Amino acid sequence: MDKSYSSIIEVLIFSSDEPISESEIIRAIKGIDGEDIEISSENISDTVDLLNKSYEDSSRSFRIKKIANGFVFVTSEIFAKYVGYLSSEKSKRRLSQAALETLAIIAYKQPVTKPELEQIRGVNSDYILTTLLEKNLITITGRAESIGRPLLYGTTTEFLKYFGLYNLSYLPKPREIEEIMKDEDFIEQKNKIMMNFVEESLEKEISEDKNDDPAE
Amino acid sequence: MDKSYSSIIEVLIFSSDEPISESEIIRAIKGIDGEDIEISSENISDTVDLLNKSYEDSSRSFRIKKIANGFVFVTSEIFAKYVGYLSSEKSKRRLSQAALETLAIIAYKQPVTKPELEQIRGVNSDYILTTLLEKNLITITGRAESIGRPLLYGTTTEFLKYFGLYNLSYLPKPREIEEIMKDEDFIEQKNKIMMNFVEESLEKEISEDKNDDPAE
Amino acid sequence: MYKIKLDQFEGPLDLLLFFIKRDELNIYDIPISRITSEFLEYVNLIKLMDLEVAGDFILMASTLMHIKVRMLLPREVDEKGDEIDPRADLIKALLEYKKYKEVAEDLTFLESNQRKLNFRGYFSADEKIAPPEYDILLKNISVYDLAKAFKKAIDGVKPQVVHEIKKINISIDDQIRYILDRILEKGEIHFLSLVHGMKEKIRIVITFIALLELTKIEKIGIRESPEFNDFVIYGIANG
Repeated sequence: MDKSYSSIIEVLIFSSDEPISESEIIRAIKGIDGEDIEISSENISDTVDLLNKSYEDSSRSFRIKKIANGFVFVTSEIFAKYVGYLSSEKSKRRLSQAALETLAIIAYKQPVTKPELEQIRGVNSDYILTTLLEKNLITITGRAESIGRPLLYGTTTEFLKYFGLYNLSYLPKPREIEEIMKDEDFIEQKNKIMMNFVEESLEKEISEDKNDDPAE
Repeated sequence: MDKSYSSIIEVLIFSSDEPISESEIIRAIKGIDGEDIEISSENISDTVDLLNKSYEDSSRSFRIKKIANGFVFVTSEIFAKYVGYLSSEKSKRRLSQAALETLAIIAYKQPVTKPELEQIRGVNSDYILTTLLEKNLITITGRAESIGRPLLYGTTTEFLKYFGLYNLSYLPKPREIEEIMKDEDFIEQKNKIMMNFVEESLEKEISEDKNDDPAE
Repeated sequence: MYKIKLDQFEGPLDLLLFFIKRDELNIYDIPISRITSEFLEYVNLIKLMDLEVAGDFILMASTLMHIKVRMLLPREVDEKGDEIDPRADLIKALLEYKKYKEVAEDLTFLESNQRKLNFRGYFSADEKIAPPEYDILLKNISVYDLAKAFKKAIDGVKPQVVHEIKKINISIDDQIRYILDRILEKGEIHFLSLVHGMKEKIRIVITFIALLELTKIEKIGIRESPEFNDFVIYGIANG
């Protein structure tokens, strides 16, 4: 691969408003410079590594990350509060516990029907499914062959993006049931929940500060 | 001004979804780090100059530019054709909202005539019908018995393949969708779901193409 | 009885898991009669509060009572002759649910981390040369697209809760000048960014009329934008 393609790979990732895959990058380069250009997926991931190295060396505040089946520029997390201060987009609400549970089940069991889902959760899930569909985190993927041929649900690319996953195989693995039983993780879980509360209220404080600000 | 604010200024310009002014940058920094931080508009434009210098030295493919209402990142114009390729690829990849709507009406009401279709959509649909015919997603299935014997349109096997449907009865029924949606946004939501179908099946197609053709 | 908030439970399984954890019960040997009576107390509260989830809790209550009765009867045996624990299905359901509840916790972490990362925000200023042969589908913007973009702008205006009557000083001529100024400044502009920040519908309406006026006298042109529901306005040199 010609060395000058480093800048082109950088520009393609930089100008794409969605994560861009290796094959899309290759297609764009060949589309412009001709099919005979020799460039492989490996070339691209190597180039991305070099670019990230160079950003690090010159203390850039962003890196190229692998998210949702492609490459995308993201800012370093240490600056999150500054961005959050200005953008109302970022103060949008987190997903509810019910939504996360439902997503966890759909993500692992997909494609999954509403009855299967409700059986695991033990509660009616109409409202949650509507919310998740609206947020574009899940979609209808087809129909089951079972009686009544219920609709099947699965996760979307937006789901991967929302959780920063490269693909579904990067999902956290559920523990085996025996493992769950051995481990007394109750306190740990409570701590986790508390952590989120703290973060949540900090975020709220920031956004309230912002609204109070008479200069705005 | 503390040198570390360089990264913060870079991050704010990078992630702002509008051109961002000096005063907004100052507001975010003071909002987070305190009103007594000394930072002036001049500091910010100097920092931007230094950042641009650093991008130039490390042959980055982007620069920060000041346009009417503030600072934005732009890609260098020498890469304009690559950036343009990407955005046209994207519009090519997406069936327009109108085409989708037309396709949905034909799918659900088939066989349907152009006058019937246009009555529902409220607009002339010649162009979209031609495009859909070209893409082999719809076909002419016959002639209606009504006055003028207008042509009848229906979906094709290609359409089923495109949406990953076994047969037409696998389409979500409007009643089912309505049940899920249960609100007035039903139509919009339906479009969104259809969009996902299109995008996902296209992606699938692309990745299948890739698998079929080892040469690519 | 501990004071617990009812709405903190996602459902009957979640409430049962809470009891099991709190009282350090062995999930494989749940004291059905004790847990049933405690569960019933909560169900009564839920019924009082008329929560939507009451039905799911009542269903679980009846399952628990059914198990309780079967515990008193001689055990049924399976085809291999082993005794069937009447609690087996419940235990399976609890473990299955717990498994996904844990994954949900992990997802919360991923969510938190991802929220700290920001993507690039503004792409419109990027220099683009689009190969013309690729614009097949949306070559010309139709009146329909125009109207849709218009509707989107109108719908985007948030309804004001407080109704203040105020006179808005605005005319078509003002907006014509405004549009021409903006185009002079930027060369071309997206419709949505043209009306961005306009708080009153009437202002958007008048801007839109001004736009039509300018199109008619060919001072400006309009072409499609890569975003749906938007379009690009550009100046015409000799207009």
